[in-house]
Amino acid sequence: MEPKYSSNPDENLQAAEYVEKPESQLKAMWETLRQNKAAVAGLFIIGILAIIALTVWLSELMGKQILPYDPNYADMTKSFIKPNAQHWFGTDQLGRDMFSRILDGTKISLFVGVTAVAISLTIGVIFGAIAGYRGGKTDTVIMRLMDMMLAIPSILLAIAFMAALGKGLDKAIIAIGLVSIPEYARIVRGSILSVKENDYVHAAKIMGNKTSRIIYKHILPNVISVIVVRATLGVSTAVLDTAALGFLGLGVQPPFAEWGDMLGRARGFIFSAPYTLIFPGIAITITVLAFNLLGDGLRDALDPKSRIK
Amino acid sequence: MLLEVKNLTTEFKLKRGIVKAVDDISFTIDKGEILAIVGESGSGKSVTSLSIMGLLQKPGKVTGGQIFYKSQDLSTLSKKELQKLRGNQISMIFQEPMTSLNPVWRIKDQIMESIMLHMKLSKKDALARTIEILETVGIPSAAQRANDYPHQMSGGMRQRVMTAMALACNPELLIADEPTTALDVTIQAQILELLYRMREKFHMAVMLITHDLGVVSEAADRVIVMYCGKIMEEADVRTLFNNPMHPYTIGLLKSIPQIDNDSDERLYMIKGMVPNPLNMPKGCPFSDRCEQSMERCTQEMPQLQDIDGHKVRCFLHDAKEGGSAKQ
Amino acid sequence: MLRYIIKRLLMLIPVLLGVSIIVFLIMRVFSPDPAPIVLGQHATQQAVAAWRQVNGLNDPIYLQYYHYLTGALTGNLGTSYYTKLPVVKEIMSRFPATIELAIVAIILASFFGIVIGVISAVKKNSIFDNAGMFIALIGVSMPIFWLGILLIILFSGALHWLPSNGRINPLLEPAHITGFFLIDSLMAGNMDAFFDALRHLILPASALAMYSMAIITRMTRSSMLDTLQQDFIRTARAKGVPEGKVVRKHALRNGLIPIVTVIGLQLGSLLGGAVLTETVFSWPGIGAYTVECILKSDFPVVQGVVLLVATIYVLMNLIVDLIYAFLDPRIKYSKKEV
Amino acid sequence: MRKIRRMMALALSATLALVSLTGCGSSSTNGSAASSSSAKGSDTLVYAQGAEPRGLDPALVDDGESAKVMSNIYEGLLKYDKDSTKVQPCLATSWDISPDGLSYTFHLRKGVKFQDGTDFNADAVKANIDRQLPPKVTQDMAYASFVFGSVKDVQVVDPNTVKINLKSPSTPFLKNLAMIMAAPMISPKDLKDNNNNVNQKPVGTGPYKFVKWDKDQDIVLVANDQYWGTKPLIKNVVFKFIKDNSARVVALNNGEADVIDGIDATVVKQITDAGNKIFQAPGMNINYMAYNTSRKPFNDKNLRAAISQAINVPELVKSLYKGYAEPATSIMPTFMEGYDKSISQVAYDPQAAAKTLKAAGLTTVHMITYTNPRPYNTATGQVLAEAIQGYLSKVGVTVKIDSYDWTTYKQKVKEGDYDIAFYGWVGDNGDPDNFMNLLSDPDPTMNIALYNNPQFNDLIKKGVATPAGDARNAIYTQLEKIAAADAVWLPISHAQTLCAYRPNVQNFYFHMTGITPFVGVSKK
Repeated sequence: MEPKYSSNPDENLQAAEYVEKPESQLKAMWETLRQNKAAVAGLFIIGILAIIALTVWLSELMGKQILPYDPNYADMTKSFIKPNAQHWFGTDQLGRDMFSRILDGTKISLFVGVTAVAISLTIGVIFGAIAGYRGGKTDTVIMRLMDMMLAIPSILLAIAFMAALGKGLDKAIIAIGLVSIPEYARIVRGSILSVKENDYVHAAKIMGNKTSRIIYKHILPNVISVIVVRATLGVSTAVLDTAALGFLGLGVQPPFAEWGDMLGRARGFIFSAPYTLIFPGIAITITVLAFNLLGDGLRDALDPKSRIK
Repeated sequence: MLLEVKNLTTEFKLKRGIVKAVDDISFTIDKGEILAIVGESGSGKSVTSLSIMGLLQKPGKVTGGQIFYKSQDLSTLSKKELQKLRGNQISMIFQEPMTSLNPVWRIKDQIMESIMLHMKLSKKDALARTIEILETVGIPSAAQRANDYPHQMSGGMRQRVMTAMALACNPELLIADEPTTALDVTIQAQILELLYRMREKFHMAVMLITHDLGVVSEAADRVIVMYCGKIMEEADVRTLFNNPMHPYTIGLLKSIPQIDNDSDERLYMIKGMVPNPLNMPKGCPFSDRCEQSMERCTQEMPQLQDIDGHKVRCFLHDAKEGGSAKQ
Repeated sequence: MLRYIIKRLLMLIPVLLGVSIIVFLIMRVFSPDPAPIVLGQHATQQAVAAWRQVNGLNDPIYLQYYHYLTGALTGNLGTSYYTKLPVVKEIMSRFPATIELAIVAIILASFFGIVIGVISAVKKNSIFDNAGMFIALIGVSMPIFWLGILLIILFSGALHWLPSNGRINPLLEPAHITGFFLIDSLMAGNMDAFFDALRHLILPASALAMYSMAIITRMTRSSMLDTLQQDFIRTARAKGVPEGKVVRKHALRNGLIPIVTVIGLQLGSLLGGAVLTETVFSWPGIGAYTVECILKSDFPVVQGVVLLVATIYVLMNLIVDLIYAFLDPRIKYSKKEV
Repeated sequence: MRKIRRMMALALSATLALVSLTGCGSSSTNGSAASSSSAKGSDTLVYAQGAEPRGLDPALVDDGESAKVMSNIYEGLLKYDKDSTKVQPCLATSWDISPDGLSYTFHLRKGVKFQDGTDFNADAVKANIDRQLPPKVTQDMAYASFVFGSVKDVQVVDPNTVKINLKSPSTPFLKNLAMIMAAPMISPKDLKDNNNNVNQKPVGTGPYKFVKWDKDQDIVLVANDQYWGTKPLIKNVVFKFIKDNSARVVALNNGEADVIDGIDATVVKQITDAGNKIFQAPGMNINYMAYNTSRKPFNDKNLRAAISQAINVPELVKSLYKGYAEPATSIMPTFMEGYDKSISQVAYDPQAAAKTLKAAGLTTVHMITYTNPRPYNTATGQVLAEAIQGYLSKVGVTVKIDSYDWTTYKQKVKEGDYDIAFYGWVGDNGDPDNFMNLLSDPDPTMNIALYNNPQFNDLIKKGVATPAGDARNAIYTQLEKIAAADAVWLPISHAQTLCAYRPNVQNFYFHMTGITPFVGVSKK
């Protein structure tokens, strides 16, 4: 994060603009973001990952096989082939092409990451908005509930959910989505409390606007940038959580290629087939790194004065 | 001569270009003298003081000239030797009393730090000295207040603490950067009064940096007027107030609200704005705001002229032109 | 201050109640039946039914909760279905291992995080800064279990430098006084045991510390950059304070305030991270054990662990807030609302 | 503030110490970690296993991990031969069976003492069996009904003679008495002192005494100086629990463990390259795939056979278990009485399979499986299911797999909503009934094929009551043939037990019933 007072006078000027014109926040963010090389790199990687995921997904929908091999086709005669020209990343225990599986896994990781965040975001924003705007008892009840959830380590909570619900993509999304609700609720509540006292919100109240309208029209646009940053970083957390569940054997149902699940399987073969362990790990790290880069960039762009929570 | 600044140039290297915050300025301060440096914000007066103290932060850098303290070139001193000088012989008061004190240290610890550092006193003696100096700057029940944290004090009190800190080691030169700007008018007067008293008591020189000519008239012996990193005019305080020569100085003087002036005239304002430091006019930096600007002013930089000890940078007073514009 | 602390401690009650209800619901309503696992390969349907009856699993859920609650209030958290040992005993025999690991990890993370963060801030945009920040970024992006396995492959598998699993060579194990082997072995004056325990700690603690270290490094850097721009730092320099002292005594003391919060929060999250680290390194702690118990539907143990962890979480938050007040004289809790 | 500096200096020196520590580790090469090897000379054997025992009370546990430890602490009236499941005298020196097969009289070894100094005698035998008979038996005594279910009562004839009366003749009974579950003799004093649960405080008559158990870490045993038989050669035995397979290998190669078990075929090279040895023992188990015979589509024998036809079992087993499991052609392992070479399953013929399946219009199948490695299937049920998914896709059948953690899996099996499920069985006593009985068990969690064939069930009953011998063996061969003809299961493999040990370990062996007696083992 940047110093409080930048030596560049224009940056200070921009910070001032945020306060005055909330609706131009996203645009201004984008402008600043473009200056940030790391964030652009992150965005670029995410773009590539998204293209891979979409291509794989669409071709699957159309019933075409565009990956070098069918990622889920087990061929026991090809078990554990070392990386070579045909199988760039080698094959796994069941003779499946690791390269194809890792590309295929992009689809799952991004999908779980984004949808899980969407779930926690939606519920968290609603909870946080109600708590922050209504205040009083409602606030207390909601935030206490959030405190309780926070008091249980999220990975344990997710494991318990998965153990109860059983394995599966949908269940993993729900488990990961549920456990990070409190974080969003807290952030949104905090942001709302800080803008609630602003003049234009008061003005809207005096003019008799409905509560929901005030939240939607006046308060949300002001907290949206905070949420965007959090959600971006949230995707990276969700991808890591998915991998952790997969690693513990609680992730998706077979034969889906999920990176954490691949790592979990590879664990028994760290000496005989280390390539089955290296590549999925790299794939996870790169994906998480990309979202972290973008998230950091967004945060800096949003507010040079901001700090890590 | 206590301090001599010779052709000092300080630049800020920014991505979009180089800003000359201080551009080739020279001046001196004598022992026990109060020199006021006046200018609007961005005129380079604070940068001048930071350059003298060696406290410039990146991307700022002294790129030319020399600074002599007691005839010693400060640029030849090592870091350590400079640190010995700072806070000891040359000390400084900053303009933001609210933020210039360390919020998590007790007042006494902040003052004692510099006493113990420079005067090599024991802890006990340092504390005694601290309380003494706090009393000197007019903090009531100093022994108790010394245990306070900055946030427990008012702005005026904090500025007194700042002053006490600066005076703690009996400096010979005190640089006071807008010491009164952030304060109430009544407190302002008290602080200025304090500075004046301290000058008398310890016979130290003061470099008073301010944008407020009112303050100058009350305290200073000599005045330098800066604009866009350049000295525009320099004279003793009486001469400058009675006979300002530069149109900029004249403008500044006109914009002081005068209590005895009961006319209904609106307060004078210099029209226009300080030029963008990255895009300076070719000629006199004040040319685009000057009511008496001439063709030449926009093309050529006037030189600083010394007219019987009254220095001025303006073509209106160019010796070759022979003219001298009177009000 | 005391009133504030008491008030905060009282808050523990609703949190624990809520947490226990959440866990109760997840485990007892949705989780699979533990009986076939407990009773083993030869379990008959009748035996399963009888076992459920004896263990009260056929009661309505609110009654089960009531029984649990009244038991818990008298300090009885029940017995593990699987080992038939009291839950408290099961937890306490593993808990010191996790705490020892977490504390060593947080010390590593804080030390390296703060040092790297401070140097990065002071030498902003230098090669050190860029390298440090890149490592920190990788640190927060790497799955902890993957890092752990890579460490094992390198330091145990290839180099044979360090043990890959366990806490100590069992024959060197010191008498359990505190349960922390580093301390116990020192108290017993057994240096072999001390160094053996230390060698066992290095890899898991490093793996566990990596993420926190990365977070602390980033936080320290930004906090220090912020602080170093403050006016009072300029004041200190103007006083002639040497630069090293300016950084350590003036800037770090102020910059430390947000860092302490982060360290406190990290200590909480380390308990979560311990789940994966312990699994990878066969560390005999509470994390891996809890996962096992969740998967075996050993309800009483899971409930007990979660209560313990939630208590720690609340206490950690309180301690962080108190340290905060200690570090920052501007904060006073006595009048403030919770 | 000076404190901070001091702290930093301290932390820095600690780091340096750490660095020098790793350094000194590196200087002692030869693949052994320096500090640990010094602590265990030839008088200590470290055995690393994959999980922690559940407990050490033979009546209260059911897991193989407990068995290994208990087999060194306890003994029963009888014991198994070193390389078969024939019974030998142990705490009983001889026995008589009444002609009607209903009462067994055991003559006990004299002068044997429990490790707590109390005498082993007929009263102790009665106490141990009585606690597992009604009315004292509790539901969590996992093996009570299996081992002693046929017992009517126990009579003390004299201090060294005990008579056990059965409700009905049971040929497997003698074999049961050699088991490590339920059958071993515990000191009655110990039982009394510990409230009838000696999971944490085992006292038996065996060659090793229990010392301590650090949860999730290890169990330490020490040689029993008062042992009645050949004295053990190694003084201390440490059972270490290392969950991760690879970590166990690292531990062995690093010298942190002398013997490890539960290893995977893929790490064999790793182990032998490091100069360590492999112990390969035949396994008394079966890893199988079962069809749900109670509902469509697999209530049709032909469809079951067609699916079995589509799977190349030998290829699958070779690839998955790398030669450390035997492809199964029968339900019983080949070394058991009742096995006959003539038993065989449907032969691999994907074309025929595809034809049958296409004709029947079978295109999708729902499989459930487990995600954990099991003793009979180290590759996990999930991997096995995925491999079979590959074979079935070649004959035009799409497989939907739902895999669950073991606990949940058991529940799902009970619910019965599947076409195909995976399971396995680890033999308890070496009697053929122990395997074949599964297909007649009324409990759906045992008989996951939900097979119910009256002819089969009658033969099972007959087998139990028939005295050991050729006539009895013929019954089990016939049972195998019925099961194969009906294609109820697809037997996949008999997992071999794969252990590894350091070359200085002598005479180590792993019995097919899953126990590891260390009494004759030594270290050079």
